[in-house]
Amino acid sequence: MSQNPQNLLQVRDLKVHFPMPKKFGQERAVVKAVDGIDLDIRAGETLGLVGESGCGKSTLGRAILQLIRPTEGSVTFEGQELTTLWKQRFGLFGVWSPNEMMRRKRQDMQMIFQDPFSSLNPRMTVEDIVGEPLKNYGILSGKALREKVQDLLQTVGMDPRYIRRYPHEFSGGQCQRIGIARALALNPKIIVADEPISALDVSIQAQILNLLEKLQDEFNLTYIFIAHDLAAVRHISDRVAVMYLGKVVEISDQETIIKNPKHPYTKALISAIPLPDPEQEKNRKHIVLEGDVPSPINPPSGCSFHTRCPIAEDRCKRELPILRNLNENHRVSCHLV
Amino acid sequence: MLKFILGRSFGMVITLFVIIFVSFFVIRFAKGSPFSQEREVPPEVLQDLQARYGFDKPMSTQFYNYMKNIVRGDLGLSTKYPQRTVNEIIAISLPKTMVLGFFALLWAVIVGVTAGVIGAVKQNTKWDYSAMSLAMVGISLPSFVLGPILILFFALYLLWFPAGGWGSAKHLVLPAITLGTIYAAYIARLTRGGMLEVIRANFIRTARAKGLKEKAVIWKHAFKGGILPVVTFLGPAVAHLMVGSVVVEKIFNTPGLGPYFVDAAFNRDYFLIMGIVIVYSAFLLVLNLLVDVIYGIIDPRIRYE
Amino acid sequence: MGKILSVDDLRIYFKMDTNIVKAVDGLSFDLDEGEILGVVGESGSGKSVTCLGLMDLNPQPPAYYPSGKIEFRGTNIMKATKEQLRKIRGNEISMIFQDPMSSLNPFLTVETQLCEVLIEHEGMSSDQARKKSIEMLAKVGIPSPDQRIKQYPHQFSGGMRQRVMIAMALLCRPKLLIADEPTTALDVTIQAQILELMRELNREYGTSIILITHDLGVVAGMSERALVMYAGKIVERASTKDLFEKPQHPYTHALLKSIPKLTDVKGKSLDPIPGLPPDLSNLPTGCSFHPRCSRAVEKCKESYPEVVTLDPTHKASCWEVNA
Amino acid sequence: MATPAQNIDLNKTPSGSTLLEGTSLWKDAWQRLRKNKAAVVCGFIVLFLIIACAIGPQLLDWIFGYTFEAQDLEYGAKGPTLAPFHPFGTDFFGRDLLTRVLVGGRISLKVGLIAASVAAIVGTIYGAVSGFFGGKIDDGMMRFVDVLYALPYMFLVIILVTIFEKSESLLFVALGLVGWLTTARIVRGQVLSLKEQDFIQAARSIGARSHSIIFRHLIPNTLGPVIVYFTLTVPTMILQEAFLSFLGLGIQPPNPSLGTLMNDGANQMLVYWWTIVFPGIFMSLLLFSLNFLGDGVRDALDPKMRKG
Repeated sequence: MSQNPQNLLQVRDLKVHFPMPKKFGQERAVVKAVDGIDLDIRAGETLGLVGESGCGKSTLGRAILQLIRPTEGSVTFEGQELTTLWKQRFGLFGVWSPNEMMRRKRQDMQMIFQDPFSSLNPRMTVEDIVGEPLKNYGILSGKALREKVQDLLQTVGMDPRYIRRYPHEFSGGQCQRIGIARALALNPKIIVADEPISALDVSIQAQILNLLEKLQDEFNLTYIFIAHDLAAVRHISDRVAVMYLGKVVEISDQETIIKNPKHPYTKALISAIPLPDPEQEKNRKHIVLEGDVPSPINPPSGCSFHTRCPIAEDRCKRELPILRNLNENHRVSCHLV
Repeated sequence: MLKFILGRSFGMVITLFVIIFVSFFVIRFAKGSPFSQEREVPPEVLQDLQARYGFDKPMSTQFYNYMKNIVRGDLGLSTKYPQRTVNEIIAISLPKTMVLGFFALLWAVIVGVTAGVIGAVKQNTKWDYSAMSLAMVGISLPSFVLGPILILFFALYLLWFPAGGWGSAKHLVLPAITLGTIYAAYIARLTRGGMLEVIRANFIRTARAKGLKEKAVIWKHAFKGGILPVVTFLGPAVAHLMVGSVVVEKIFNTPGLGPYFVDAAFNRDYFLIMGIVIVYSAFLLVLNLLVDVIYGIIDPRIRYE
Repeated sequence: MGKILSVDDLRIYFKMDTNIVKAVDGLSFDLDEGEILGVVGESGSGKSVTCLGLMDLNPQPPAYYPSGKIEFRGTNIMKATKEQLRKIRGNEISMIFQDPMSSLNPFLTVETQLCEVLIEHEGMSSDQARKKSIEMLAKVGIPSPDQRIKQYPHQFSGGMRQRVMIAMALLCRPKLLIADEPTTALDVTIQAQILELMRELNREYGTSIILITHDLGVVAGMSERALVMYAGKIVERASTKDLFEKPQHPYTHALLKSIPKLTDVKGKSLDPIPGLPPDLSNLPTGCSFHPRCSRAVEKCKESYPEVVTLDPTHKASCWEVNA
Repeated sequence: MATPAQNIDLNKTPSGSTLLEGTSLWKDAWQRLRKNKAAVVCGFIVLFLIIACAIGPQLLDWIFGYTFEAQDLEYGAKGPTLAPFHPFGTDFFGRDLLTRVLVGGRISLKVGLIAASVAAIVGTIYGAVSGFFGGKIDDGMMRFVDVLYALPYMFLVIILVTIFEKSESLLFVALGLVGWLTTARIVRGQVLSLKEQDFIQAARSIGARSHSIIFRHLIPNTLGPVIVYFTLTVPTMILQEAFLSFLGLGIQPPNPSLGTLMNDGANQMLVYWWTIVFPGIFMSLLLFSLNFLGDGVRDALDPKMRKG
């Protein structure tokens, strides 16, 4: 994994483990939400992260932006290593929080959240919400700030006259647009979108997807698009990474991932998605995986998918597969492929 | 579950020790001493009084001796009533307070829970409004207002019950109602709130979709969850009731433990104050543990946390 | 096969303090025995209120039924007494809900919640009920059911809980199962398991199913016939094949074009439906879809379109649809 | 409700530039409180009682020369009469009961309000700090609160009062000192649940420093429950003060408090019934309307109610 300078963001062996409360007598259990992930993201690209609940895609997104403190590994943004930009306050058992340098870096890295309503402060007007980032860095104030906010609202398709309104006076789709306007305020280079459409109605989802594509061209943004709906992720992404229990199991361009999936989990995921086409659905043989997603507290040994994998062999139980190159832009982590 | 109880009781002992330690020294800093209340006491008499109670020894040894006695269950001597030990005083008066407290609790729980359930099941009807406004009145009627009114009306006017004192069951009725009413009001409001919260939950809709009788839906499905806030409230409330309300016992001059505490504080009767504080804190800690255990039994999610 | 359910001009309104919400406004449809009927609609389309209405479970007040007849195997649900209704619920019609996490009582064991249905409706003893419940849990694919039945709901995963719900619903071999977005809260691989299970049970017991969902893929895979609801009314009904191949109503058409499909090619941006979902407390005049409709004309604003019959099974309510 | 905001097409420029005002959650709550007739009535009762307590005694002093200490021994204790203006009657020493009740009410209200404020302020800060930092700091601070909870509250206050000389300021501290525990727990719970909300992480992601997260995001969103709890603590504090005064541990004679008046009344009630009835009614009315107002405020501020 070379440090190719042209990459905007490099993630190397990133791990995020959450310690569980210590039970009397047992040693402390640990949730391995993100368990060793390597990613390279080029400027202007959209990388899709897809996976079911518990696979750690949200945690990965927040760890990259240093909203959560990674346990191990590195995140390099434009050559600057981010995981070192933390400081511990109040001495030994104190609280870790990002330092001033990281706060500066945030201007280029923004985030869009899943639940439109819970990502906006209910007590603030739209003007304060969208204007807050500019105030935090002292970029604009007063009249100029209001004009910039109105301009941003217009960009995301909202009527600028609503800047005095409060979040509870808007629909889900509109709150999401306000969240996007806020993320654009500091004209960032990269935006992590954590399930931006999952909480919206089907007809509204398309509006937001189109808006995100339009903004990407207009402001040449780089996206990390996180979702559990493979169809939506594939639609907007250039490359798609499929995640399972804290690891990337397959990553390739959005065409190959559908046409020629290699990892058994990706195949099962694709086959489980019902197609809105009765004829195809009728004669389609669904691969139905057995059992539930195992708990990330003590993941199965070796390849963590072996408990549900239709083609698992003895080797899969013992050896941890590594993410190896099938070809130049298709990587899979499975012994049998 | 057992491990949970053991762990907690260990914590309780420490807390009790802290309480004893704090109150032991706090009382000593109070102005005046156990003997400064009555008329001037001649110095030499003061001398042997000090010795009798071990006040002449340095603080730390006093505390050490005191702890030794407590472990043996001896709460020491009362300075105000020299011939009686603290154990005796408590032994005589505490049971009476507990009896009164028990009936007050019975009254509070029966009236409170029924009013709460009626208020929740028949929400926004005249039943609900009357139950809840009565509860509101209950909260706004302190015992020293309610007590006299009950005496004026029931004891003096209707002559149904004695105005005070102790003896037959009839003596218990008015004080128990006076003491219990404010708790009944709180329990009614908590039950109604708890029940409403649960009745709105999805699993009640499932219960109804299964075609169960409405009675089963309310009492088998909704009640267990709805009563939880009351259980949390009952822990400290029962402790207050058991150790008696100083005010109610003053109004109805029932010979309970309540009045002793105020007098003990006035007379700087160190050991009696300490004795009552220990009894009360022990009650509180045990009951709080009981509440957590009951909470665990009702809500399985807590038990397997 | 006979008709087990026929709904005629069902209206369910909610009396709010300032206005009236017309959640369901004149619904009529039938259901044959053993059939799986898909009901598609977004939030605010009234689909959940409809299925609660079929069992008269909408709390009155604030809900009230201005009109409508629901005929279920001879009894009119709207006129049935409380006792009659109770006997039908869970016994002849049963229901499963969207959020498995909150649809089971967290304070009672799974055993209690299963057996009480059998004891209530079939007068079984608790041992008989227990045996039957364990059988049903095994049928819906829950491993070692005899141990797990003693556990509490929070010890089951989302998928497992939905299986318990299905077992509970099918204990008394109901004639009709109403499933309100049963797999929306589940991951896609678990959803596939649950849909597979529902297909099997429909085949084995012949239970007809009303499947409510917003996911067009689920409707395509599961149901032979589908209704499309918008703002409390059925705007189009057809066999699933016709609905997807030649959608007539602009809303169905636009909905199909606005969802990303696995098969479409990168770069072709979606064609979203503009505007906001309908606000049921002040619906636009005439056809409620006209503010968002690309084919809207003057007439659409004035009056609500009659039903146009394209062929016996394919009907749509729109002025611009040519018969 | 204002008309829901409509979307606009990206290219159409909006007509007119007048901003469309929104209704903030506070305004929304205020409108709902105003709609609750019973709470409004109680609000006015409370206001009336406060004004009565504030200026009543001065008025009675100018017009009739009554003060809470002015004794008129040969008049002695007489029932309520309008001729010599004693609507509440007089006590054993011939002192006008109306004046004493109003002065007592003023003191009780003062104690209640200040003690409740002490409890609210200390509790909010303690709870916010403990909730915001979480982890070991939170555990430590909460263990301390649990120990304080285990202390016998009533005895604690009695000991405090007997140790230091009895004064009003001591009462505020004693009552407030124990009142803040529940507020701290409520605020901590609120802060912990707020921290789960995305807008807190969103604030950090747009470069907000910790202090602005606390004061611009956390505190405004905890004010709702704090205000609700404050309005419910005031009557409880008045009640507690009355308990203490009833036992002779609160406000010391000669200045009256509702508690001392009730105590005198209880002793004389067999003979002079009015000495217990009028203070009792005044106090219950005050507590009733304060409690009802508190319920109204809670329902107005409770987000679940907003969904209707």
